[in-house]
Amino acid sequence: MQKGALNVHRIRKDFPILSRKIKDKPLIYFDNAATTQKPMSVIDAIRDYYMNYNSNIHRAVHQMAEEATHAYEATRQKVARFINSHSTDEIIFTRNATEAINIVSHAWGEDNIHKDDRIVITELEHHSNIVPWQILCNQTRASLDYIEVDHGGYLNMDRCEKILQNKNTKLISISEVSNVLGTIVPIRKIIEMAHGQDIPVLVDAAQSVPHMPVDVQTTDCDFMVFSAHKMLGPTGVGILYVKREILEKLQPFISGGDMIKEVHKYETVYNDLPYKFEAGTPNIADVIGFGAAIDYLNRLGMDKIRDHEIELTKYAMDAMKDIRGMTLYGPLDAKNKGGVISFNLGDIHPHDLATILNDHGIAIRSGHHCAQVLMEKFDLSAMSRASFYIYNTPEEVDKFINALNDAKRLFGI
Amino acid sequence: MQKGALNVHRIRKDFPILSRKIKDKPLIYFDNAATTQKPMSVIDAIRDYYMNYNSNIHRAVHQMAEEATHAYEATRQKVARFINSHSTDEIIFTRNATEAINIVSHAWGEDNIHKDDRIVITELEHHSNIVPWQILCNQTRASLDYIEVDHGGYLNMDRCEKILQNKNTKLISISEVSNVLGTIVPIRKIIEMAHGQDIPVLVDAAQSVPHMPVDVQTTDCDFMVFSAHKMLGPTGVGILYVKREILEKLQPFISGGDMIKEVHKYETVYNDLPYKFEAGTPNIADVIGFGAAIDYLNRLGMDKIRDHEIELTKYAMDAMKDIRGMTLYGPLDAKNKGGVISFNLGDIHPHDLATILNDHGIAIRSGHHCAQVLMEKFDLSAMSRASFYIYNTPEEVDKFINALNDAKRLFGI
Amino acid sequence: MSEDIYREIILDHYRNPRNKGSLPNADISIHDSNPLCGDEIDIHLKVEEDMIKDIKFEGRGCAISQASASMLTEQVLNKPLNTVKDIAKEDILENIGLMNLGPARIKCALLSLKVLKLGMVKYYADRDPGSAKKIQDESKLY
Amino acid sequence: MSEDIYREIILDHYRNPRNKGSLPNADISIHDSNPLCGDEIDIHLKVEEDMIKDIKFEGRGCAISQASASMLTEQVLNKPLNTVKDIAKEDILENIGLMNLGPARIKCALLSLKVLKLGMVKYYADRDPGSAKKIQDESKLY
Ligand SMILES: Cc1ncc(COP(=O)(O)O)c(C=O)c1O
Ligand SMILES: Cc1ncc(COP(=O)(O)O)c(C=O)c1O
Repeated sequence: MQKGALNVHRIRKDFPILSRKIKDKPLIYFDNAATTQKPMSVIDAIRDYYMNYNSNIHRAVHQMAEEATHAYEATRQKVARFINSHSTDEIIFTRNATEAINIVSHAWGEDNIHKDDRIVITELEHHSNIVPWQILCNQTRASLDYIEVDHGGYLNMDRCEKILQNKNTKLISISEVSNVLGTIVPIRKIIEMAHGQDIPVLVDAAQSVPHMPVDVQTTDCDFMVFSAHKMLGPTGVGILYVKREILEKLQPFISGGDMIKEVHKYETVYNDLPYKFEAGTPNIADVIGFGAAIDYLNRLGMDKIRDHEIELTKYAMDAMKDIRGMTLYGPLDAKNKGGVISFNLGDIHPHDLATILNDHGIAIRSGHHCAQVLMEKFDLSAMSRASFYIYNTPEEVDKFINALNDAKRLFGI
Repeated sequence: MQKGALNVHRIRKDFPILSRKIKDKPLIYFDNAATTQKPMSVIDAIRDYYMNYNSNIHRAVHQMAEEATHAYEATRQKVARFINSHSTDEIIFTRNATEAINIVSHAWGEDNIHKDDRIVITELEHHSNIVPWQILCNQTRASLDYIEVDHGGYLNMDRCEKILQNKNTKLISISEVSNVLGTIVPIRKIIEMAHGQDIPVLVDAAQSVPHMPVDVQTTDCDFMVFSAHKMLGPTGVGILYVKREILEKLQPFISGGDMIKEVHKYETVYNDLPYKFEAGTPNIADVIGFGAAIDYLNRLGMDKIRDHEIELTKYAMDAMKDIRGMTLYGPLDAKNKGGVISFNLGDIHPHDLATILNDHGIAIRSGHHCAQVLMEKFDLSAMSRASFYIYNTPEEVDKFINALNDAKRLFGI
Repeated sequence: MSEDIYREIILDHYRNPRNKGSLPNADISIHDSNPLCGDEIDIHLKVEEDMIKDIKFEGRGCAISQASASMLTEQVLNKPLNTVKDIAKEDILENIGLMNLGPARIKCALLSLKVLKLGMVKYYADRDPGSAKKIQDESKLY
Repeated sequence: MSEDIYREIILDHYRNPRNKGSLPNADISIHDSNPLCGDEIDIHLKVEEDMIKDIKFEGRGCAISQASASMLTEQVLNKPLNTVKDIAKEDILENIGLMNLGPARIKCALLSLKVLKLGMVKYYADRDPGSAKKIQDESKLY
């Protein structure tokens, strides 16, 4: 492992897409909260699988099947170690974080949530951590409760405490880092409070696991979800972590081949953990590719990634604050947030701003960021968002600031 | 498009894995019913996406997001054309065929199946087309009924007719081609009979769409499912086709980002078809890769692929019949079956046979082939299976026959 | 390039939209949003003997969606309702002078047309359910 | 290579399994299957004063799983039940002379050991629920 800070210059060479030009300008990719770019080692791992040992897994005895099974299961071990789970049995591969939440809302929710129960989320949540609970509440006639966010982007912890004391509260599902405001939520404290009332907690770690060290044993969460594509991995792979004692009681969700031990005409014996939750041919190539992504992150070190993002975020926010007409949303101290900056500039609509920035080769996201509840809170329909990762540099931030000034000129503000 | 038969020699050059050696012998890949190999164009399409325009789709206005969205949606069009569906709105991307069936068993089943209703499948089915219905029947107290298979591998059509006349029958779910016996099921006739009684039909086309021309408008099926990885495409992509009039009434299954139009605190407006059924970041790279697979198949022509498989299957079965101690299962006329041959050789257990063949560089599958109900029918726990695709040759079959004779020698039979 | 897109006229319609507001006693009110970006448009119509006698829009979104809604309302005011079905995607893009929009931004430009067409179909369907299918087919949405 | 795997002794145990059959009045009967390939093993035990007084297995599967079950029953017959917990994966592979099996085939070789260990845990758990956890931990399955 490297000493000191990230060697961003060297890192950039591992990402072939960074030599791409957009509108004749070098690509500046600031849409990392949506999905990150992939290093060559990940792209090559997928290619290597298809070129050399592509095979269905688990069920065959020929050599390529064994190699593929081995590589697939090796990723499960890497994931378990990466988040420090007790055992690989607790790691379930899904399509994405969204599907992972749905497994909980369906398989766990339908058994454990009843009429008049309450499910608690926050106003910060991504749609993927809202809609499944709305549907579950609808089906079971439970109710959905929100922990409020103040205008600085922080959760109202008094309200949180009160909600947790309500004896009908049966689940808390909460983001560790907001994909819009960047707010880092004190999940450890919330989990401690929740467990005091025997309330299980799901952590939506889609924006934390890629960017900072995460340890499921320390935080003691009951469920955790995240997506490979937001942490250098391929699209099509998500992770559901479930604490073993809960997992053992969980009914399967998707059923079919591979998740069974014995199928008879009218009954079925399910497979052992975690296979019971992975039905049909899995996304073998991409799970293997995800293994290479974890290796890459481990080589850099999650602490250093976090430091790099704090620095870059601070640098960008300092410059943005100086632009007249700029509104920044969320915590203003980079230490309290992930590498995500949401903002608006005068009356320029975020989509228009994104179009103008695109002409400068800069990819940012604009819109509701799948967080319309939060948008309603701010009485907005859209924000612009720049989000950083390991390959972004202060020089890119400088160009971004220039582009913002160009947008002001075009709009005459 | 080429005239005449497949140019297998040329095709083989497109598949880099075919130059691999197993135990110092050239790989002979006869496990195509489990998953097929991938041509360079598919592997390159995935690589190209990650190297040049990797981006989340649908929701951003920057250029790479537009390119990725365009390529992703282009595959939807290719799929729609490939199976001749009315519109792209009827094509839903899933992880695999298994998940596609589960969407129907959950989202459609829970609304449409009630106590005392009957769901009809066959003894031929893959576990993925059995277990979801067992679970649904369990939940709704409906019952599951099987159309029997005779020892020649054909469905009992009299029994089929009788079951269809039962007024409690509310769904038929049936494979078009058996993954074990290869039997081609007369689905057009069954669908006609079923529609006479207003019974919808799900076709599990996992083993037909990759191997022969399929047209959802001609067969008039209500649901169809298949997997990209069994037709040159990447792992992690399946297709659910649903006839529009049914799809319009279908509740979403997996919920979250991307499948919504508006999310408010306590209610949500869902997105238009087909997006309503695709929640969270999809498997973008692999859907794009699947597009390249369809292009490849179209260039060859599905009719010619079918002809090639008939020829090779006939060639192999003729040679296998001459081996003493050989038992072949399923239809004996290659015209009535897909390119799949299941068999047993003396008292050699299929796993042992697969191990021996692996020493000859030959990959076959052994076991229950995710069809234990069928195995019970034949009073067996396992069969060996060789299954063919576009790159397989008669010379490979010859080596396979030699290897079978070697196994006999080792086991002293 | 941005210079071509954000011309005076677009910014003028964005900042000073024509026919913006509510319309009490509207004969049709219809709402839709662009799921991709969250832009929203409501269109209210007053129809007399098949003529669009008054039209107002409400909504929020980018300069392109707001300007194109503003221009569209100007274009159809005092025109026969059934001519709405003949307005094509290209007409809108030409109107606002943006023939080279990327696919994502095109949806912004066309949202108001989509809403207007939905409104027209609804209007006829309410009055003559039998004809709804036909009108819907005729007024193909881009 | 196959020549090494399918030696006389394996084929002999496959075709003439020792201790195969049912065991009326067994003290423990336990069943498991290998989900990967469908091999199934039932083991029946008669235990007296912690000694395995009789053992039978039933099952179907490949030569490796059947031969290793046959050999395992020979090995433990008339041995103390609690010694079962000390049998390791390597012991089995050495016994049957197959140290180089691939990961898929290893599961075949070890299925009978897994079933026997499950049986032992169940036996003690039935008699002394308190001790079950401890024995289970001690008898780690490969
Ligand atoms: C007939 C049939 N149906 C369904 C499946 C399940 O496909 P998947 O594992 O891709 O979901 C298979 C694959 O083995 C099959 O052969
Ligand atoms: C906080 C948060 N949760 C959940 C998700 C959903 O992730 P995916 O689309 O990969 O399922 C995202 C991604 O945008 C996110 O930022």
